[in-house]
Amino acid sequence: MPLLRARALCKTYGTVQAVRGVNFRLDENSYVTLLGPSGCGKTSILRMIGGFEEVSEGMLELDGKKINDVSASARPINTVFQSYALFPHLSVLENVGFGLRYKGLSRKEEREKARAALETVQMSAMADRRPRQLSGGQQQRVALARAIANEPRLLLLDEPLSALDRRMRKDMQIELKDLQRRLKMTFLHVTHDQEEAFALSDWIIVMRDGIIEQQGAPDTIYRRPETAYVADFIGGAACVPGKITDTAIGAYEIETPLGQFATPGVRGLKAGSPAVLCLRPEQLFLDPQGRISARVTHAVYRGAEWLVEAEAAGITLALTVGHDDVPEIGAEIRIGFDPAQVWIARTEAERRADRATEAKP
Amino acid sequence: MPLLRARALCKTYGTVQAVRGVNFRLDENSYVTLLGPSGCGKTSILRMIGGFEEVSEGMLELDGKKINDVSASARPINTVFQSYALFPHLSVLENVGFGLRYKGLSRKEEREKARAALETVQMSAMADRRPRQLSGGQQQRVALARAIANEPRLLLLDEPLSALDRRMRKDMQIELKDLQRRLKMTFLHVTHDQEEAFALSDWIIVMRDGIIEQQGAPDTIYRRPETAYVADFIGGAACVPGKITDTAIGAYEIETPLGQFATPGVRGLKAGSPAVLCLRPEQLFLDPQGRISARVTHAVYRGAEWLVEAEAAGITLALTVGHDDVPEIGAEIRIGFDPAQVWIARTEAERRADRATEAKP
Amino acid sequence: MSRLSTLWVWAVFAFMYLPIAMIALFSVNDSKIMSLPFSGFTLKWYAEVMGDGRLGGGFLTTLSVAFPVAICATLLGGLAALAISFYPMRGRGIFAVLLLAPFLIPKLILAVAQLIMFNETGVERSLLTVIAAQTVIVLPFSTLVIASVLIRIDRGLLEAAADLGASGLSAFRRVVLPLMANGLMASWVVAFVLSSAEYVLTAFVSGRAQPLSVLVASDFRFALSPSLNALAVMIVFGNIALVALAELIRRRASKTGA
Amino acid sequence: ATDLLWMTWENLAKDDYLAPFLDSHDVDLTKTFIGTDDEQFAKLRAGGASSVDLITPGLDKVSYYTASDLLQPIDFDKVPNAKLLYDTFKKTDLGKTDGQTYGIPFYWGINPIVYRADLMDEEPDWSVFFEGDKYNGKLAMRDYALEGIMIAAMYLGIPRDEMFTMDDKQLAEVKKVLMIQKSKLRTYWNSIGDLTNLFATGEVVCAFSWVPPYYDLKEKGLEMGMAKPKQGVIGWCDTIAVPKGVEGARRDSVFELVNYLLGPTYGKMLAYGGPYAQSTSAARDEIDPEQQEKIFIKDLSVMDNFVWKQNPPRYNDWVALWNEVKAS
Amino acid sequence: MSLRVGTLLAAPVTAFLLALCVAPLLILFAYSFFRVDFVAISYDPSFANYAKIAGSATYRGLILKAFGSGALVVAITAVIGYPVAWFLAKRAGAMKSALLTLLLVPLYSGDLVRVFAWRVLLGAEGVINRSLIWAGVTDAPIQGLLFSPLATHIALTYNYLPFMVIGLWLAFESLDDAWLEAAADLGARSPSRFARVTLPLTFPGLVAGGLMVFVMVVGDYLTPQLLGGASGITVISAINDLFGTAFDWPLGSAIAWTMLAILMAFFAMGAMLIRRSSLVGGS
Ligand SMILES: Nc1ncnc2c1ncn2[C@@H]1O[C@H](COP(=O)(O)OP(=O)(O)OP(=O)(O)O)[C@@H](O)[C@H]1O
Ligand SMILES: Nc1ncnc2c1ncn2[C@@H]1O[C@H](COP(=O)(O)OP(=O)(O)OP(=O)(O)O)[C@@H](O)[C@H]1O
Ligand SMILES: [Mg+2]
Ligand SMILES: [Mg+2]
Repeated sequence: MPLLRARALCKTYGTVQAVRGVNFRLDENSYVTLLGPSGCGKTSILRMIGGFEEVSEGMLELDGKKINDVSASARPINTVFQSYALFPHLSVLENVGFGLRYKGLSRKEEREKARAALETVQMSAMADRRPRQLSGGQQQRVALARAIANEPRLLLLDEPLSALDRRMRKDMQIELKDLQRRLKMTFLHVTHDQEEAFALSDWIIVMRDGIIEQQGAPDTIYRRPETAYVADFIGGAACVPGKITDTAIGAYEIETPLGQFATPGVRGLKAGSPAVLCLRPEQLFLDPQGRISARVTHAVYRGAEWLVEAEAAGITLALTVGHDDVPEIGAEIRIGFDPAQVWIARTEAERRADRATEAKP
Repeated sequence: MPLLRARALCKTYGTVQAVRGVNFRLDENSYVTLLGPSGCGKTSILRMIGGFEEVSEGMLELDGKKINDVSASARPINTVFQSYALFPHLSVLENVGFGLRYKGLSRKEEREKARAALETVQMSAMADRRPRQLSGGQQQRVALARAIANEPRLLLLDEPLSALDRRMRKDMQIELKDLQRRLKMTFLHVTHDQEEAFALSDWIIVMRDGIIEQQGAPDTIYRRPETAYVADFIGGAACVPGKITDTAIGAYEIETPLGQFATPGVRGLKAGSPAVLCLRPEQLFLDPQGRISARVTHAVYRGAEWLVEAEAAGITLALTVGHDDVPEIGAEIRIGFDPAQVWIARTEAERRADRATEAKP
Repeated sequence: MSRLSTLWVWAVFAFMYLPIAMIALFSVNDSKIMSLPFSGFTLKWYAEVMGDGRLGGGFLTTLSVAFPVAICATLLGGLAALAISFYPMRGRGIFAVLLLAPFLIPKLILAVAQLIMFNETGVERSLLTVIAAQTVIVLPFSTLVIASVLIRIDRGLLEAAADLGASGLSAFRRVVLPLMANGLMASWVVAFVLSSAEYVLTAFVSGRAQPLSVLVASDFRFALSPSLNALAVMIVFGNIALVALAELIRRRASKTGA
Repeated sequence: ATDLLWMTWENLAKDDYLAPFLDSHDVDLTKTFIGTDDEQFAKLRAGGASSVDLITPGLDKVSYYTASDLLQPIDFDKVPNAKLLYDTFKKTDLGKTDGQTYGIPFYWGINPIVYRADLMDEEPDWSVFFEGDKYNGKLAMRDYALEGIMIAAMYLGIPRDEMFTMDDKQLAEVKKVLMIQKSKLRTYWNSIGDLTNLFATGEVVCAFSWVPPYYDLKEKGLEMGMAKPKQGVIGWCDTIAVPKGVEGARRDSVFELVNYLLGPTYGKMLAYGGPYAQSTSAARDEIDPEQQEKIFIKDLSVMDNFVWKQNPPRYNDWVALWNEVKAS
Repeated sequence: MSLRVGTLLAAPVTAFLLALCVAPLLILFAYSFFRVDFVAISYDPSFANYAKIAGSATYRGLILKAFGSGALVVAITAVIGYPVAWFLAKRAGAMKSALLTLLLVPLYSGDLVRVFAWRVLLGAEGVINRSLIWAGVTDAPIQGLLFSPLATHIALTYNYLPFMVIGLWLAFESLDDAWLEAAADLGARSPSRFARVTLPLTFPGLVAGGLMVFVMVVGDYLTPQLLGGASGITVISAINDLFGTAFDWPLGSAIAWTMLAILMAFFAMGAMLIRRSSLVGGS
C-alpha cells in the first residue's frame, strides 16, 4: 500500500482551476519531486496534502484512509515552507522544538530531541540564535530540522532551495538526499528546476497547467518524454514536428522538414499521425557528413562547453560543442545525430485530444 | 579611454564594510557581469554606479571625469531593477516614456521613441496595459525597454532574471545578449549564477566578501582560476591542497595527497609554496589505469549524465559519468585525468597574504 | 474556527449598531421622551431638524470648519507621513512621538491648555482657533492613514524615477503623488468626519460661531429632543454615504491600476 | 445689523420670547447655552470677556466676575425698566461692587424637590435623601457642590446665617450625611435634560430638581409632585451682565436688549412659558392669579423664607469635600 | 536623497505641533506651580499643588481608578477585538476597508446621543430588562445594568473597541499566514497557535491599540458621569470641576500633569515593549 495516494485531486480558487484532476502515489521511503513551470499548481497540491487548503474535488488517502477532512495539525505530515516560516520570536532551538510540545514529551526530552534534529542538519552551534541572525541557507536548514524533528511520515518541501545561490543549492541537494535516505521518510519536493529534480528524485511528476504531463523515474522522464512539452521543458530538446510514416517493430519512421528518420518513440503512435522528433543539445554534434544543414545564429559560452544555436529549415536546433570547435555566427554547419538515441513524442494537440477521450469514460 | 572606471571603490554601511576597495573598468560596447555569492557587495557596487548610494571611499570616473557627486538623475546611466520598479499607475507605454520627458522631446517624439523601445523588446502589443496585468517575464521586458529608451551609455541590470524559471531565463539571456550587441551599449549585469555570467559576458568580475577575487574573459575565469575559491565557485572544481615542488618552464610540479603531477597554473608560484590542484568534474574520468583510487559516495542523476562523488585520501572529487558507466555507491574506482588540462591555483591563505602586501604601498 | 469567528464578527458589528438602532427607532418615535414603550411613527423630528435655523446655521459652521480642517490635516499629515515613512530624516523617533502626542493627551486637558494659551497670548477665539485646535487632534489620524498608504509604495520607484532623469520634485509629482492620492482622499474623509463630530475641544475654543456638535451638546443640557436623534441618524448615514463614496472612488482607482 | 452673542440658559432664549425685540431692532442675536454657572465663568475667565456680549451669571457669582475684572457696570440710564425691580433685589448687596451694579437681577425662582406622585405616598422633604431606605436607588441629586452641601446643612438644621461659613466641624458633619445620601442615590444628575429623562424612564422617583421637569412631565401625562421642603427652600436669582469689552453701537444694542428682558412683553411670556418670575414687576399685573401663584409672585413675602444661594468663602473646600464624597 | 528633504517636510508640522500642542501644555505646566487666591492666580511658584495631590487620598484614588478602568477596558477590547481584527485582515478580502469604516461610523453619532440610547437599552425598564423578564430569565428588572460600573464599562468598551481593532488589524496585516500554517503543520491546534504564535507576533499591535484605548478611557469623563451612577466620578471630571466650579486652575493643571506624566511613562513603556518585541518579532 502506498503511503499517500491522490485520486482525481482538484483545486479551484473562485473561477481559477489550479489543479484539474491529478492522480499519483507516494511510496514509503521515496523521494518524489513535483516539477513544472510557475503557476502550474505545484504549491496548491502541496498545500492540500499539508492540510492548509481544502480539497475541492477528489480524494487524498494516507495509508488507504481518506484524509480530506483531517486538520493540518492532526496529519503526520510536516512541511518545509518556501519562505521557511521560522518563528521570528523564538530561538533556533525553540523553533525546532515547537512541534514536540504536542507529542507528550517532557521539556527535557523535547530539548534533547530538538538538539538531535539540529545536529542532523549541522546547526547545533546556532541553537540560541534568532532566525533573523541566520543566513538564508542556515534558515533553510533550521526549517528542515523543525520539520524532521516531528518525525513525520511524509515531508513536504516547497521550493526550499530557490533562494540559494547555485553552489549552496548543490550542497543542500546532496544533504537533502542523504537525509531522506538516513531517516527513511518520504519526501515530496516541489521545484521548477529540472536539474534539482533529477539530482534528488526517485520519481518525478511533471506538471503543466494543473494536470500531470508525465510521471516516472528520472531516467524515463529524461529519455522517454511522452510529449513535446516534457521533452522541451526537461531536456531543452528541439521538437521537430513531423508525421509518422511507418510503425515498424522497435522504431517509428518519421517524416520531418529535416528529413526522414527511423527512431524509437512513445507507444501507440499510428502511421499517418503527427508527432515530434525530440533532439536534445547533447545528442547533436557537428558532423561534415551530417544530414542536417543549418546556419549558426547564437553561441553561448557555458564554461565546460559552448551551446550553439543553429537554424535548419526554419527550426532552431541547439547543440553542445567543445571549446575548440565553436563555429562563427552565421556559418553554415552540418549536424548529425544517432537516430537510435533520439526519441519521438506526441504533439501537444494529440496529447490534448487523448486526454479528452481519457476523461470521458 | 574606458567608459567607466572604479578606483579603490569602498562602501561602508555603519560598521559593515560591504565593498572594500575594488578596481575595474567597463569598456564601451561590452557586456560585463559582476558574479559572486549573496552578500558579497554586488548590489552595493551597482547602486553606487547608478547614483543611489553614496561612494564611501574611492572614485568613480565616467569618460575620465569623476562622478562621485553627480546625482542619479544626471548620470547617463540607466538601471533595470531587480524588482523591475515599474510605475503601477502608468501604462506600459507611459512607463517606457517616463524618462524621455527630461530630454526636451516633444510629446509626439516621446511617444514614438517609447514605442520604438517597446518594439525592441517585442512588447508593442501591450503598450496600453498596466504593469500589474503583465507576467513576470513581460514586466522584465518593459523594465528593459524603459531603461534603453533613454539611450544610456551604460545599462545596469541587478539580477534581472532571478525570478524567472530556468527555461524563461535561458530565453531572456539570449535576448539580452542580442540587445546589447544591437544597441552597442555597455551592460553591467549582476548575478550569482555562473552559468548566466558565462552565457552573457565579455568580461566577468568575480567577487567575494566585498573584494574582487578575479576578473577576466569568461574563458580565463573558467580555465585559469587564480584562486581555489574561483575554481570552486565557477567550475565546481575539487581543490586538492598541495605544495609546489618544482617550477620547470611551462608547468609546475605539485605534490598532493593524490600524488605528484606536472600541471600548468597561475603565474608566480614558487617552489615550496603551498598551492591547490583544481580538478573539475568534466576533466576527470573513470579509468582502470587512473592514478587515483577512490570510493564512490554519491551519484546524482543530471539527465544528460551523472555526477559521481568519490572520496580519495580524504578529498571529495566529483566527476561526470555517462549513463551506462555509473558505479555503485561504495564501489572502489580509479580515476584519471590529463595533467596538461587541469590547473594549479593559489590557496586562500596565500591569496590573502598577497592582498595584504598589495594593500600596503 | 472560521465559522465561529465569522459569527463573532457579526455579533460585534451587531453590538456596534445596537445603540444606533435605538437612536434610529426613537428618531421616528412619536413622543418627546426617549423611553419605552414606543408611541407611534412620525417624521416630525426630521422635519424639526431640517426646519431649525440654528441647527442649520450650526451645520454650515460645521462645514466651514470641517473643510479647512480636513484640508489642513491632510496637508500636514501628508508632510508628516512623507517625512516619517518615505524620506529619511534625522530624529524620526522624536518626531513620531511629537506626532502622537495630541492623541495621547486627554482632550479636555488639551482643550483647557489651549484655551489658556489663546487667552495669555491674546488670540481671539474664532473659527480659526477651532480649525487650528481640531487640526491638532485630527493630525495623528490623517498621518496614520496616509503613512499606511506610503509604506506600501515601493521605495524603488523613486530610485527608478531618479534613474530615468527625474529630479526629486519631478519624481514626487509624477510618481509619489499619484500613488498616494488614495491615501490623501481617505485622510480627507477621516479628518472631515472626525472634525464634524468633535465637541469637547470645540466647545472650549470656539468663539461666536458654534459648530453643530457644540449646539447639540448644549441642547442636550436642557431638553433631550428626539430631533437630536434624527440629527444623529442623519450624521451617521451621511457618513456612511461619504465612506461609500470614498470606497467607490478607491475601487474605480484600483481598477485603473493605481 | 449688530451681531450679538448671548451666553445664557436655553429656556430663557426661546425664539418666541425674543421675536418682538428682534422684529423691532436691527440685531442679529446668537445664543450659546450654558450648563452651569461655573462653566460660564470659566469660559469667560479663560477665554476673555470680549467673545460674548451678554451673560447670565447667578446673583451669587457676580463677585467672581467683578473680581476678575470681566464686567462693565450697568448703565441704568439705558435700562428704564430697572426701576421696577422688586424691593428685595433693589436692596441686596449681591451683584454690586463699590456701589456700582454689575449684575442686574433678571429672573428668579426656587429649586424644589420634584417627585413622581404616583410612586410616592407622601410629600417628601430633604430628609428623604438622608433617612430611611424605602426609596434607596430611586433618588437623584444634582452633581453640584454648592447646592448639595446647602441641602445637607439645611437637613442638619444649621442656621442660615452660618450655612455659608461653616467651620471644619460642621463640614465634617455635612460630609457624614452626604455619604449616607450617596448610598441612596441612583445617580447624580448633570443637566436638567438628563434629570427629565431619568424621571421619564422610571429610573428615579424623587430628586432635588429645578422646576421645569415638573411641568414638562406633567404635560406628558405623568403624575408629578413638587415639594417645597419645610427645612428650607433654595432660592436662586440670575442676573444679566455685560462683559467689559462691549463698546459702541453694540453696547447700545445690548442695553436695549437688557431693558427688553426686564420689560413686560418678555416678562409675561416667561411667566407662562417658563414658568419663571421676572425680577421686575413690569408684567405682574398682566398675569392671572393662578399663574402668579405658580411663580411665587402672588404673595411676595415668600421670598423672605427662601434660602438664597450665596458664594461661600471656602468654596474650594466645599468642592473638595463634594468630590471626596463622590469618589468614596 | 539627503536627510534634509525629510527634515524640511517635518519642519512645518513640528512648528504647528509645538505651537498648538506642546506650548499650551507647557503653559499648563507652569500654572501647576502657582496658587489661586479667590479668582486671581498668584504667581509664586511652589510644589504645593503636587504635595496636595500626593497627600489626597481622593485624587490618588481617582487616578488609580482611571488607570484601573483603562486597563480593564484594554483587556476587554483586546479579547473582543482579536477575532475581529483577524477577520478583517485575513478573511474580509475586498470588503476590508468598507468593514473597517463601518466599524468606526457608529462613533460619529456623537457620545451624548449614544449615552441616552444606552439608557434605553440598559435601564430598569429598558430593552434588555424587558426582554429578560419577557423571556422569564428574571422576574424583577436588574437594577445594576444601568448606573453602575458595568454600564460604564459596556459603553467604554463600545466607544473604544474600534481603536483596539485598528491597532490589532495593523499587526495582523503584517502577520504572515505562513507562521500560522507552520504551527498547524507542527501539530498546534488553534488555542495553542494563538498563544504561541499569534499573540507574540501581534504584540506590537496589542500594545499600540492598548495605549490608544487606555488613554481614551482615562480621558473619557462623560460616559462614567452619565452612565456610572453615584460613583461615576473620574479624575478628569475632577479636573473639569477644578477648572470650572472651583476655579482652581493651578491644582487642576497639577493633576493634569500628574496624569500626563504617568501616561507618558506608560507610553514610553509601550514603545519599549514594541521595540523589544519587534527586535524579536517582525521581519
Ligand atoms: N489563493 C488563490 N486564489 C486564486 N488563485 C490562486 C490562489 N493560489 C493560487 N492561485 C492560482 O492557481 C494557479 C496555481 O498556483 P500554484 O501556487 O499552485 O502554482 P505553483 O505551481 O506553485 O507556481 P510557482 O512555481 O510560481 O510557485 C496559479 O494560476 C495561481 O495564480
Ligand atoms: N543598507 C544597508 N545597511 C547595512 N548593511 C547593508 C545595507 N545594504 C547592504 N548591506 C550589507 O552589505 C553587504 C553587501 O550587500 P549587497 O546587497 O551589496 O550584496 P549582494 O552581493 O548584492 O547580495 P545578493 O546577491 O544577496 O543581492 C551585505 O553583508 C549586506 O548585509
Ligand atoms: Mg509555488
Ligand atoms: Mg543584491
